[in-house]
Amino acid sequence: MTEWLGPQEWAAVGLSLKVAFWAMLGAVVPGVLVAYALARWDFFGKQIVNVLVHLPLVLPPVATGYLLLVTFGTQGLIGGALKEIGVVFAFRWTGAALAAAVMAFPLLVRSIRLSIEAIDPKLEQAAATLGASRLMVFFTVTVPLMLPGLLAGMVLAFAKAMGEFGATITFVSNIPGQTRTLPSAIYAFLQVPGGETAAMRLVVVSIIVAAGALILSEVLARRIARKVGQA
Amino acid sequence: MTEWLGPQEWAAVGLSLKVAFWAMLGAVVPGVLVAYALARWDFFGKQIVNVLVHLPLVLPPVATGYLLLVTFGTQGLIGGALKEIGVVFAFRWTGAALAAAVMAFPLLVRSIRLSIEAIDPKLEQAAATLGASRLMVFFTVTVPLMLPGLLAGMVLAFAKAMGEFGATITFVSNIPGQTRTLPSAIYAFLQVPGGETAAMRLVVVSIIVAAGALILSEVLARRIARKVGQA
Amino acid sequence: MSVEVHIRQGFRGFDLDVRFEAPVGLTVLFGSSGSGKTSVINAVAGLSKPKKSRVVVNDAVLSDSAAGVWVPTHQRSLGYVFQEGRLFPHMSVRKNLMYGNGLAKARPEVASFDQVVDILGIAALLERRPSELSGGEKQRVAIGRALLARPKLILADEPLAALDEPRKAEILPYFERLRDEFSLPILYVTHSIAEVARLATTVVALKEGKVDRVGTAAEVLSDPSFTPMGPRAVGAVLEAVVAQHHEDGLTELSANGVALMLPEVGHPTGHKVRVRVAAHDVILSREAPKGLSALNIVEGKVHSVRSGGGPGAIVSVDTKAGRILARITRRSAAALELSEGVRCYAVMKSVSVAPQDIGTR
Amino acid sequence: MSVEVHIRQGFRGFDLDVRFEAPVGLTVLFGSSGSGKTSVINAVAGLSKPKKSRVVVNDAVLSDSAAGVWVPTHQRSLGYVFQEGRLFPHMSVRKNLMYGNGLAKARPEVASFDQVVDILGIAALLERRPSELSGGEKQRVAIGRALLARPKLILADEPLAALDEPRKAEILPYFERLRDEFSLPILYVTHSIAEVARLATTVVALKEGKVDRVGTAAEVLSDPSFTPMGPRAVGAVLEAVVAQHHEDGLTELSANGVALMLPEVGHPTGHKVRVRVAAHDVILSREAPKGLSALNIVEGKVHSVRSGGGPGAIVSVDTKAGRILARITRRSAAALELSEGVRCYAVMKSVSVAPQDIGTR
Amino acid sequence: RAEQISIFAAASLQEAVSDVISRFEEKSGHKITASFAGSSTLARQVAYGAPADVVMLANVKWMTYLNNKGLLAKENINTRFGNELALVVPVSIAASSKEGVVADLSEILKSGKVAMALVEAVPAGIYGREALQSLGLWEGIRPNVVETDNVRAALALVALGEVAAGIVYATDAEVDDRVRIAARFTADLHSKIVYPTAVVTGQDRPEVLEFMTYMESDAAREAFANRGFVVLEETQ
Ligand SMILES: Nc1ncnc2c1ncn2[C@@H]1O[C@H](COP(=O)(O)OP(=O)(O)OP(=O)(O)O)[C@@H](O)[C@H]1O
Ligand SMILES: Nc1ncnc2c1ncn2[C@@H]1O[C@H](COP(=O)(O)OP(=O)(O)OP(=O)(O)O)[C@@H](O)[C@H]1O
Ligand SMILES: [Mg+2]
Ligand SMILES: [Mg+2]
Repeated sequence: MTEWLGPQEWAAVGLSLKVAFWAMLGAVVPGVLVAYALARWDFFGKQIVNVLVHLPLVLPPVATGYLLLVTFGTQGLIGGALKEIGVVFAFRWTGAALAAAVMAFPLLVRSIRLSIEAIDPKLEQAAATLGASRLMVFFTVTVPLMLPGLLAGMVLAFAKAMGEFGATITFVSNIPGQTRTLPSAIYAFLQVPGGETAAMRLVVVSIIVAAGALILSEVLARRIARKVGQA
Repeated sequence: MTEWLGPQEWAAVGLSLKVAFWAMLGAVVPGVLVAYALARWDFFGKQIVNVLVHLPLVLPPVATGYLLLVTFGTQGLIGGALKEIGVVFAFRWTGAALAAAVMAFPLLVRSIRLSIEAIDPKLEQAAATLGASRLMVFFTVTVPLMLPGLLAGMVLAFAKAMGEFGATITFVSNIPGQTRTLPSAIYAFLQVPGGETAAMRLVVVSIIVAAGALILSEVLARRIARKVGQA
Repeated sequence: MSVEVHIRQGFRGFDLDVRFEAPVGLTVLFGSSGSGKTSVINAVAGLSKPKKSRVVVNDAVLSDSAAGVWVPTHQRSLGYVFQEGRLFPHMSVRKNLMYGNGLAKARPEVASFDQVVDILGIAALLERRPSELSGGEKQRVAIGRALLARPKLILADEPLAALDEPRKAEILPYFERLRDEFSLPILYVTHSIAEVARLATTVVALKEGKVDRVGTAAEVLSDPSFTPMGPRAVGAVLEAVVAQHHEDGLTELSANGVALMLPEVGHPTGHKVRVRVAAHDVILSREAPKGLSALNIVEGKVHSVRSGGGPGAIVSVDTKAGRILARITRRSAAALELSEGVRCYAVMKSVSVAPQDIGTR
Repeated sequence: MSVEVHIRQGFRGFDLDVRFEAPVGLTVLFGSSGSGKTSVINAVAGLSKPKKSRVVVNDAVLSDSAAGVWVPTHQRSLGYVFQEGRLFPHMSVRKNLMYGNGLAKARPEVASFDQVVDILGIAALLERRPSELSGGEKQRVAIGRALLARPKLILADEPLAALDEPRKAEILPYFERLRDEFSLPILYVTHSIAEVARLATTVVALKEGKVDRVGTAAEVLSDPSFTPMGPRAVGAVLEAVVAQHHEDGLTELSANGVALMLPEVGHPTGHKVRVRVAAHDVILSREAPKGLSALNIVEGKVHSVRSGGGPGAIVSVDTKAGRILARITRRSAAALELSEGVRCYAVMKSVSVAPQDIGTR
Repeated sequence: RAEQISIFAAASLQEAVSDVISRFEEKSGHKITASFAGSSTLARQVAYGAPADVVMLANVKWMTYLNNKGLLAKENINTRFGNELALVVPVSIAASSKEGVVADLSEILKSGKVAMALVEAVPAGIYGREALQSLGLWEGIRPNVVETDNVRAALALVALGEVAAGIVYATDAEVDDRVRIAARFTADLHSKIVYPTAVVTGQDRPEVLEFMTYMESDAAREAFANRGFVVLEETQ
């Protein structure tokens, strides 16, 4: 097995896992907040937020990567400011995670939003009559009941982050051990005549990792469903 | 306005709309079926189907495009057979739609599945006691109640189809008027020195189209929510 | 036998093992909260698939686990009024009502749309969504939906629980009609003695998942040792025919020749009716009482005196009209020297025979 | 005044305009299905924000649209038993019960966990999920959850509707205790006359979104012209004290010196109680009846005879124990020549005063 | 008669080929559709039956791949155009070395990251790596190299100032005024950079051959030269 993939490939696998994991995790909190706002509030500019959230889906990844580069690069508007406080995304695995998170964001938000919209507000009302403040209601009723959507969203986000290529390579390029994720490696192999076999090996690795994550998520989903009593 | 974009760009906009529309529409029926099966049935190989559905998300688009080319190309396994009966995807806009549909499929399935899982089976039981067969229950109770997820999934699918690039260009290339969608056009401009402005123009067009689709979907969603009585 | 039910099923910490047969008519499932009533009905509806089950309705085998028979729910021709409404949230009240109706064109109607809307008083609600209804309104729509499904078997799980008395009084006769005119088998869950007395042909009492007792309404209600319904439930059920409608609004019934006066009974002369006389509404007297406002005084002979642990005693008196039960204090029983064989008079106020307690039979 | 409510709100085709004040105690909201009871309670809870509202409970202004006051729901210190349960599906019964309790540590408990579990009989269900409960079990958990939230105001929307009689009889006294011992203001929706008679300090009758009538339970119940509760609801409410517990299980009450015998009443000697005597349970006689099994015979003078459209008449008789209502037939009224000022005897069986109808006051 | 011709060309040739096409269309009256994408993509598509008459790739290996599959009409392969590699730096960085002096390279490269196309997979990256290897600089620079999926992305990194320098085709470098050519790599440092053109087997229709002939014309050469390409004298 160790011989089946070279050390570089193993590094890519590890990096992809790391990037996907943190992308997923990093997107969760803002994802939940945005989804909640979109599902439950009416505010000025709601549609603009909605469009912004979906943008990474609509634009070709290269464009998103380019926009990320312009904003979060060391010379970029936000990137420059962040650099001052020591946060650098450019050409780091953190940047790959950022790119993956941005690309996965619409998927996460949509899933969570769907779940929030499916929650019966009457249950939240019941919690309020029992003395729960808005925040308390959110954490004790809304969040547990939106777990199916959260989980689905996280699975999508993780999968998307595992497969993200265009935005990542444009934003943080392809530095072995740093930003060379599985998709970059696969892409590189596909650029060379006869590289298909090597690429397919990595494709298989991707599939195995994804299958593992998916099965884990299904197990969790079952548990949640049993908890919420629909199973 | 007509001068703002050249005829080639207008063609790309039109093509993208056509491709995204048909990709979305074509994916709906299989999406609903797969989502229903995943949500409600336990069958052998369920996890395999689940992994397959998510595959286009996990793999770099180029790899998906390559796999599509290998299977649905005129020389491909399925493509060859389909060619016999006169259905050709390769290097046609239909192929672009197929690629977009495949790429959007996981998003569609997940959304619909979430909505199906949120439906109280007790309502379906009630319909059965009133004499509705499984199929009838599905169409009169399950489908209307899963509309929020269906709509969300279709929005995601449309958006994704508008933005799909990697798999499309790999599968059906970038033929003006045939398979040159907005993302391909944006990519083409980004390949040309000084093409950023032209690319940005197309990005803006993409955003406008997407915003239109999103706002339309929100209006529909509100109507559905009012119908289902949660609003 | 119109209904035969045998169900064995296990939940976490709860075993259901229920077996009963009931003749044509309305069978009340009775029992305390959590005794398994809804579980039985669900199994009859085919909504749960018990380990073991045999359900036969009017000679049609709906399920028989031994023979491998399992008719799916939608082919059982049901009208199920659920304990919790279960209206379709995405349909208007009208569409909810018509849902089953449209699916069962082949079967005869048991009620027309207009009739149902009228009886249930939901005409003003037809275009609303279920989310815009009050609790009782939802319940009424649920009843209507079940009735309009042209059922061949009605399952009703506390259908009137959320309704006010006048509304109940309007709907109850309708279940009588279903039972009598349409000869529909009905399984009916209720906690209300008035409903049991009025509607039940057979009472199946459940206790912790087992059948505690099966019998006719008269048997079960007149059994002083059967207490799960509370002491107020005990009473005799007399068979009578409508003899005459008096001008002052009273109706004279004849129970085996004994005249009983009741407030207007809405049935024609000659119609057979059941009259429940609650034991706690009967006063006994050794001498023929005079100058009382009570109109119905029947002579009889004490059949038995039973006293429980409390201060009360149930005295059964055999009269020409049938056996009448009286719930009196032990003190009075002693004072009147009531014992087996003693002659006495049973005093029943005409109005104490509540209208709900008059059923057709 | 313990509760002051003024609400004006409009739905599609339904206008709510309700204004009432109620003294310390339990206020029953009464009215037919769809009359606006739940809407009023929701507004009091702050779950709906009416166009116009003023809600004051025990001098605390919960909302006053004129003054721009709006206390959010979670700060109103409520215990709301919803009409439809609304248990948290993702929590065990235990967690459901303790939800509000944990959030309101600062306020005094009105019931301990063990007490509530015991009274409601839900000890065996604590580790279950709501989806594994029967209808009545859900309802009981919902009651427990509200009680454990250490409320300062209880809102209960048909809390006992899904329960069997024995279970109701176990829970009812608990609401009495909340009313009396804890002096908690309670808004209580019910369709049950027994519950009204037993619990209500004040009755607010709603009709199509407006207040139809407000009064004490005694006033409203003893008003023969007030029919929305059905004819069986009419009856007198007598004030009495527990005089003596007899050995044979009877309890002697003294109503202004008149002895009334009842089956065992669970209150100590000297305790003040309310006794409801339903009009249809009273027999009148011109002469002192003898040899009857009925223990309670009270002399009095006819105050009025009212006959409605039907065969019945309500006779009010002023006795030393208070005014007693009797529902008799017009025929009997004529036969006995009952008219204003005539002396007569009211015969009440001891047991006809149902235990549910004895409330503490 | 106006005929349809379909050309699959490497993305980096987009402008030059477009110029040639419009001139050819004007002259011949034929209609040409050109699809631009990465060489690997195009080659694979042709291998799987793409409706291409002419392919122009930026990568000899992929052309060989097609040829080996017998997909090219052998008599119609030619290589007329080439390119040069250049080291570019952001204009914002003050000139520390004169153009054409490669010796100072290491100095520039020390100051930060160097953007290149994928050095194992994409031709520009491969050429660049070869050049650096020839110069003996590769091992030292390797850790600083950031790889992009195509040359244009590498150029963009330089243009935005995200990297200190980039190695790109001279054709790209000359047009973007946010970058400055710091050095040119002489042709002997790497494999020859050429853009082979070929007709797909079976597509050698008269109008296609007419186009191939036009590609040899002065007009075509001029078009390529205008875009900065090297015009080779001999077909190889
Ligand atoms: N899905 C389930 N899982 C576990 N236990 C269950 C489930 N459904 C019902 N039970 C238990 O089975 C018993 C019978 O429930 P059922 O709903 O039949 O009672 P019921 O007689 O209808 O009571 P009620 O009058 O309160 O509605 C109860 O103790 C209940 O807790
Ligand atoms: N969201 C709503 N939209 C429109 N109408 C509503 C809405 N909620 C309630 N109503 C209407 O308002 C009226 C009062 O409803 P409410 O729930 O207060 O009745 P209720 O007295 O509690 O009745 P019940 O005893 O049946 O529960 C009803 O006619 C109902 O249909
Ligand atoms: Mg039940
Ligand atoms: Mg209500």
